[in-house]
Amino acid sequence: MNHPDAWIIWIGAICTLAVYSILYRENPVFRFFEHVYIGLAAGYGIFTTVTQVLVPQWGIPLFKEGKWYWIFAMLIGLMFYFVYSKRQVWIARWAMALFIGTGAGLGIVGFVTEFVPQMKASIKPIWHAPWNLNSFSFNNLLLFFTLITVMSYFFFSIEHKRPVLKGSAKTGRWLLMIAFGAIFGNTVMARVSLFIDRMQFLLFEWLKFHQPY
Amino acid sequence: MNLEHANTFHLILMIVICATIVLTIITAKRGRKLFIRRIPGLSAIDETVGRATEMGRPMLFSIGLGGIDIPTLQAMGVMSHVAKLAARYGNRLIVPVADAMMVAVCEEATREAWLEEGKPEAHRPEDIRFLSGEQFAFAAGMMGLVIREKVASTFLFGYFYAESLLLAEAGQESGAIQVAGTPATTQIPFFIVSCDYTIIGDEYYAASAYLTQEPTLLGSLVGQDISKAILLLMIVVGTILAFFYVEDKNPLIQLLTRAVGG
Amino acid sequence: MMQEKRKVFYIRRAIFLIMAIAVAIPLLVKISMPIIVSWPTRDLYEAVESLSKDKIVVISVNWGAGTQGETAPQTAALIYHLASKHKKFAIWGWATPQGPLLTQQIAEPIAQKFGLKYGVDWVNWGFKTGSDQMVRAWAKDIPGTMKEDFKHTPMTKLPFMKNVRDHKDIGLIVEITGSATVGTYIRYLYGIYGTPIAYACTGVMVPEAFPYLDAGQLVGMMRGLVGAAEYEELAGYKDGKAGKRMAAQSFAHMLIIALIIVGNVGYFIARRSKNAPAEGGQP
Amino acid sequence: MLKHHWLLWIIIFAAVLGWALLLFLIGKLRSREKKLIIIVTTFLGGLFYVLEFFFPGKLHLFSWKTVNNPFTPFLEPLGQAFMVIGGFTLLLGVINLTMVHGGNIRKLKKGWYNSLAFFVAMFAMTFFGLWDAYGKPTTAFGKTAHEIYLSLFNGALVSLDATMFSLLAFYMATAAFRAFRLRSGEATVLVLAAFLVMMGQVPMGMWFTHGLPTEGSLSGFRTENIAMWLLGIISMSGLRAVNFGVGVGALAMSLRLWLYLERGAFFEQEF
Repeated sequence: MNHPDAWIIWIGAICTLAVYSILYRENPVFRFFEHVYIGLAAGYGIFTTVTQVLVPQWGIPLFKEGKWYWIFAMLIGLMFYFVYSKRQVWIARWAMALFIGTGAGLGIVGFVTEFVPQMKASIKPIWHAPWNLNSFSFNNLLLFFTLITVMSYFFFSIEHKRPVLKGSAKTGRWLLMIAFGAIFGNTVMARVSLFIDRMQFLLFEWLKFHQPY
Repeated sequence: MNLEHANTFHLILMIVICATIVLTIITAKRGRKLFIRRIPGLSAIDETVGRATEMGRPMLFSIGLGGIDIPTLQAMGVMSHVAKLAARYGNRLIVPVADAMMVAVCEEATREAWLEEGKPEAHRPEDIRFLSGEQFAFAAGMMGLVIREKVASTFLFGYFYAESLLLAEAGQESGAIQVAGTPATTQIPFFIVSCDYTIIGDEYYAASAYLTQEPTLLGSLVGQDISKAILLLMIVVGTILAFFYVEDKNPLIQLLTRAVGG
Repeated sequence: MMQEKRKVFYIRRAIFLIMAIAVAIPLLVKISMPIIVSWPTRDLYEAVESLSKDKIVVISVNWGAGTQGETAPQTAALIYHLASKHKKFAIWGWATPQGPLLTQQIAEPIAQKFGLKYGVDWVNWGFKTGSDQMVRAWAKDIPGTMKEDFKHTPMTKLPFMKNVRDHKDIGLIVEITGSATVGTYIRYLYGIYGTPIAYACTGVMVPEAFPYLDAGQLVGMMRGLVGAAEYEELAGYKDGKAGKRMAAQSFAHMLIIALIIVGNVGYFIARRSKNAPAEGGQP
Repeated sequence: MLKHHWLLWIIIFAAVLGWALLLFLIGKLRSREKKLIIIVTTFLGGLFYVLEFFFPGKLHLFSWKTVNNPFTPFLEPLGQAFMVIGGFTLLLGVINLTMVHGGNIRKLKKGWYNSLAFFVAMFAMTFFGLWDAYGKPTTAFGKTAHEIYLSLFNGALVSLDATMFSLLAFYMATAAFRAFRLRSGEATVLVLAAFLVMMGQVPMGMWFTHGLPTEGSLSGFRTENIAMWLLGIISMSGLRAVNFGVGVGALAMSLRLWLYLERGAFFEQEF
């Protein structure tokens, strides 16, 4: 949007202010725009589903290319609607079962594809040849130590009373809290950036203040 | 690394882990007593339901933004536990949903919960509320819902993205007691700062075992512990080997990364 | 109890208001703020400065519209520096189709400003599909793998490519990205040929990148928006987008830090006076 | 494949009828048998992905024959099929929304005009979006439709999205004020880490330690270096450790679902 039309800016500004009004409290204006928002999002959902999924991926193969078996995709999809029937609800369950099964299969596969690279990345040299001060990596030692202690906190079937495990789990929890604090601090900039964006829109595009920079 | 297919080592690793979990499930089913330590956040769930009942205000259970996948189905498991409690105590449970397919699943799950408690007529299907599939439209809708319905307790389970803090702060605003848990690890700090109880990491996947005390699930939890120990051991062995082998020459790394036929 | 609730209500609104003011003021009034350049950004700058004339810089733009808030200013700052020093550079990407196109829009005006000629002083190879295998092949034979630029001009027609054959002609690769792609360059370029790799990533990716930096596998790094602002400062890029936002960012960060301090002072005073139980969440 | 339109329609019609008959026949089965069908479907659904992944990409059978993975070619069509099936469930959400908001309007509940606004917005977005995509753009109405679609999308939806997202900046400030109290040891390290990282993020924070040398051991105390170190070492490694647990948990859950070992109201239900 380089030179958007005036009314688009006005619509944008009104929407922006309406959403910010919730910062004071829940109010009729916010409520109205919340409903408009959900309506627009629902409409956009229908629009994208039709234009990006149903027509190009289903309608064209079925009707244009004559791949008749695509009709079954629709039939399976419609099975979900039997959830509203008390007696024939098993039909919906059957369709769900297919999705739950594939979800489970992908979950099993996903474990390898996601965590094998992670395991590989966790294996770091702490100290290696030629065994002097320069080849010792304190940071890698700390990486290893954090990993072990945090993992030890998440053992559920052993009471955390044995001295070694107790100490390790407690250290792990502390390190975990440091990790979470750091993540929080690191996210502030990204979120503030979004607000600066909105502020620049309101100040310079809508109210047309002079830009000092 | 492009992992399109598993290599032999991955296959062996998976068989070992899966066999461990299945075996512990079988031993648990045969009646072996298993110990699970206390998990504070999960113990708080029943208490949170109790508070909403005392106050006579509804509860809200969000299952996150996911469709039919593993994290969302786990959230669903916890949801049916809470739904049963709600049915038992005659409370309302509002479930905002972000995925059309999950509307059907949640509908089914809550109906089943009310049926099991012997009160099928008290089930309110209109409390399954599809809000939006768009991330922030969903957040706006849920914020409005939490504040307008004056919910006494909110449960935030499932996969959340940046909207996590918006949802949790809406609960803060309405004074609800909040319990949250998510496998999206980077969102946990935001739940910690704005929820009363936060379930961290794989406590999330321990939830249904802990709440139901079902032998099958408890067995699986013990199997998960053993599997984690195996992974931990591999990392320890790999790190020891790394004292003597340069990065890609490390035998364990080679086992992990060698592609099939290549 | 009611009193307490009212107080919380007003404090909350006051914080919202102060936050809005803290961001608005530095946008409306020019506040110059010394930019302190962190070492990873300085290392990247110096790596570019010390490049020899006969080598090119490859700008790998694996970013899209989703992360352009941070990655576009990074790309602009880097291109400005390269163009102002008349270093030869090539643009390409293999993870996000939009990357090279969006970068073209950034590069054209800057190149024009310094009188650089497309195809001679700089080139955009465009988006090439493929991943690890393609990058490995690319390292051994650049014109053969690229074949044509983003406007479908064959490599042989570009004067830029006369002395560009393989990894030996690359002085530096800068990977600008919002996704996990830098590993490919580290493994196949740095790992095999020792080609210097630099990195510019979004703020949330900094944790993943630090071990590489620490191990010396990256020669330098721009970390998110602040990295872009630092680079703009070093390169003397006055029209950069990141630097203008740093005053507002600084104010917002300092406000949150101040709030934490004020909150704790209040907490300790209250605790000392009546040993009151704490309100609010767990840790 | 099928060029004759009437033949295609006959096949489609037959398929629909056949499917309805199949459902009718299965409906006659006893509930235990239905359950068995559901268990088998779940298992087969998962089996495909497991086999596809664990079967090597190329299998060298002896030295003279190479077998390509027989499942891989189906991966993409299946993914497409699941997307289409998901597309057809779209109306479940719309029906739910229509029931709630339609009820509000019919009973003239408090705030019924909001529900009306919902319907207007939904229909406008759907109608003008689809018109813009499939209607004639050259006509006067086509041009207007395009303009309306653009203002709904760029003016309203994009602004609403961006503004909702930016609310986070405010909530992070109040959350930090409310929750970052040095109540316990754990809370203290959490707050300290957040504090140090924020200091190392912005010029104003880095300014506090800019007097320290950039090289040598003291340089580690510059705020930007502390921030990077905290993020790169403790955070990264801590989160990775958590993720291993989460991964194993998800794997166990997948396994239980796949083998029908999952327990709980929804998963054990009778029909």
